[in-house]
Amino acid sequence: MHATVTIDQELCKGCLLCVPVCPPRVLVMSETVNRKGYRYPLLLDGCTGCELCAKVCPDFCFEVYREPKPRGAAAA
Amino acid sequence: MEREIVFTGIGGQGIQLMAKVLAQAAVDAGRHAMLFGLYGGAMRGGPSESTVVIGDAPIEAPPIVPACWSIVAMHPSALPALLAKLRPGGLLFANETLVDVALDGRAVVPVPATRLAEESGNVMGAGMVMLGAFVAHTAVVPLERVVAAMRAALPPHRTRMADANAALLARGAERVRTAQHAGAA
Amino acid sequence: MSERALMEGSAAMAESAVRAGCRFYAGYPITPSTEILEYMSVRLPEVGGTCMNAESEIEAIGMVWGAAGCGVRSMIASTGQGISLMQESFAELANAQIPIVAVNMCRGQADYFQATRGGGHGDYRFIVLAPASAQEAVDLAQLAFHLADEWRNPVMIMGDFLLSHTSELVEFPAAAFPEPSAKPWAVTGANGRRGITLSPLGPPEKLSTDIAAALGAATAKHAAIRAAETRAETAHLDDAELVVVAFGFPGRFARYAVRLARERGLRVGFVRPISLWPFPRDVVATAAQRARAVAVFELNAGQMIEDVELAVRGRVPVHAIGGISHDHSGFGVGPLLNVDYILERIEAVYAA
Amino acid sequence: MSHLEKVFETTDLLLRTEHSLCPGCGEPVALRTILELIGELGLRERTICVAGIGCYTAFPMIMDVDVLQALHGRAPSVATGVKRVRPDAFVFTMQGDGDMVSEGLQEVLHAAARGEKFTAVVFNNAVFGETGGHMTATTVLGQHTKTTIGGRDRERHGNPIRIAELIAQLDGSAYVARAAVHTPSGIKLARQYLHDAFRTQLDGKGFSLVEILTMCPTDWFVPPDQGPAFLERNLVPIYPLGVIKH
Repeated sequence: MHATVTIDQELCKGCLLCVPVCPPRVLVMSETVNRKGYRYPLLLDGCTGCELCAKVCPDFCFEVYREPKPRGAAAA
Repeated sequence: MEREIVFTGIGGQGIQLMAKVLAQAAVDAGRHAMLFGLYGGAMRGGPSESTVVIGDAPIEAPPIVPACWSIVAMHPSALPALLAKLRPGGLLFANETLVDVALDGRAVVPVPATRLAEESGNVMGAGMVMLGAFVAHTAVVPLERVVAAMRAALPPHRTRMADANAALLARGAERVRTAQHAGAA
Repeated sequence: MSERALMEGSAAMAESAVRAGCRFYAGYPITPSTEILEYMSVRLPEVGGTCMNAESEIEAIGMVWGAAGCGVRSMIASTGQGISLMQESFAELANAQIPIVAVNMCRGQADYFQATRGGGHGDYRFIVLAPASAQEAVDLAQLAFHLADEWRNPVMIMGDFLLSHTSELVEFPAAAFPEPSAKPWAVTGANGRRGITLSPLGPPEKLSTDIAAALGAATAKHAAIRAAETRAETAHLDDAELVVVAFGFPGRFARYAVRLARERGLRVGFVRPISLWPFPRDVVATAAQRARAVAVFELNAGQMIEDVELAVRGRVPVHAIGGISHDHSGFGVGPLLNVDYILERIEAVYAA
Repeated sequence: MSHLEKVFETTDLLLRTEHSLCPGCGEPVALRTILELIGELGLRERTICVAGIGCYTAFPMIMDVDVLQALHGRAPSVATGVKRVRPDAFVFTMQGDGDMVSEGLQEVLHAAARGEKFTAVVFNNAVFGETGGHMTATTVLGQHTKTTIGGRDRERHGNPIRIAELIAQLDGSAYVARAAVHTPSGIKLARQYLHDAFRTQLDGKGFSLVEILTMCPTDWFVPPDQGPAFLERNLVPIYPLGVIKH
């Protein structure tokens, strides 16, 4: 796994803005609802850590994690 | 004791400046003074009135006085209504060039202010002649305080008038002294 | 500038404000408050302050709000019409507990209700001070900034055309009040602390939404202000059968008339509320207790008389001896500004 | 994920991530972008935000910067007072289209004409969101609101105002741009424009304004996920994106 996101499901209001902007299409909406009554995104395998879901999310649900670049690689 | 002086005339005669100079001179002489001018929107030709109250303590009188110690009339237009305010024994200073001084039963100090100003080649300076006469007659403030206050009161675009105004103030004062001397003789 | 000068009331008040530490002024020209704007436009830059010739009264009070919210002593002036436009901001400044000094150079005295009740929304109050001379304008300007900061509440100075335009000898006291204390409530940038919100809508602490507590804090002080900040001038009350009540510069006409009445042997006393809010209810009540009647001279259709009646509580009759008084200019210098007229009315009420 | 490092989290200038704005609203994204920039530019300690009245009035209590809460429409005059007495402060206003363009149009025009050195930010969703969906001065022709049922009509309701273009033609404005937060690339541009506007203020060049088109699916009467498309289809043609003056 090279990247992932965490999703605060309880902050989500189910607006769905994150789903279509995800390039690898690894966000799908849940069948169940959170305590506010909204469906929320679930992460499938294949996240690239592109951050687009986090950028468009109005409810600040996402944190994004990526593998650090190997030492020295940045200079290339 | 408070001395109330009401200046009356028409816009352009220098009514507001006369009153302002007198009030400032009184303050410069260490006394208390109050000054309130009333004039219409028209800068020249409309009625113009200003009240000065001079005293030795903070002034009690309101700026629209019920009675006054003296009236300085540069023009007759607003004078009749004002005369009722003049206390018995009060002094009316009349610009006799324009104001009919045949006012029965009142002490009138006639000053041909407009004529004297004209003779000095400065018809706009009648107010200064009258003010010089007023302070010389009443001694309510020293003339030199009035001259100094006049110089300080002129707006920048009029400062070149200061010396001429000083001469007019002296002319008015001189006129009174001469008249008093003649009267005493 | 010397400490003693012949000045118009408006200029004297403005100079006093600058000496009280006022460093921001915004205004919109309107007679008879314009002289304050003119004075400040010259004077404030000399002391490193700012004067804004705003594009409307509403913008002017917004600018003052911003400067005062930063903790800078700030002032605004207008006349009743312009003050009307500021009422929404006035209410919220009081609710947000932002101290400002607002001057109403009123046309006549018809803005008593506007000043003491306010035309804005909510439970707010302004402390209202009414000077009767240029010197008192100087003194009350100092007091106004002091009270505004002490109570974190706007203070209004209510003058009129006569106060604005009458020149009198004034003396500027050296440091009338101690330096204002620190203003931790002001917005300064969140340097070394968490951010704050200075708002009429809620408390300053982030994450808190207790609106009731915030509005409660802004109004809980009203009782203490009533107790501490009531001011009045009185004269001849010891044996007064008739008490004349009048305020502001027109009160000076009434005071003069009372003096003439005394000279004629009439037992007439005088009360001049200096603080219109809080109204000197106890002073009026005590004076009325020993009198046969109370007469109220004010240049409006009858406004302060309601406060007088509240103080007197029906114990003696309260008569209106003033009224609407305007000449063609509409600036409030009308036929009732006449000591003889007031004296006649006093004598008529006295004889009744 | 112990070998992974966190590359994106919500800025710590947001004291709480939970808020009460509607699903799919564009304003929180615009706010986060502003706060991220303030953090990155090291401006937090000298920032004074002047907030207007609208849905975004929920933000001041969760923003860890000093905020002066102004009346509806009046933020530009209040910010003028702030900036004039605290010229070293970083001052920005936060208003909606109803606040700035309807109620307070005079205020922003004069502040811009005077060249007041603060940054005005307007969230334009072409509707009064907080009151429940009523026409503002920027509601576009044909747009349905609760006071323009059947669509805004030129004859009956007048024409929308392009505030950014109005401000740009005033001599006192130094930087004016319009962005939108309905797409990732739009958000990126919004961030760039805000950055340039902030720099304009910091360099003392004059008044700067960034208009940010934001989604209001609730009062556009569309599902939240249709907000971006509605914005692109209805607002962008009337309010073209880009730098208008710099």
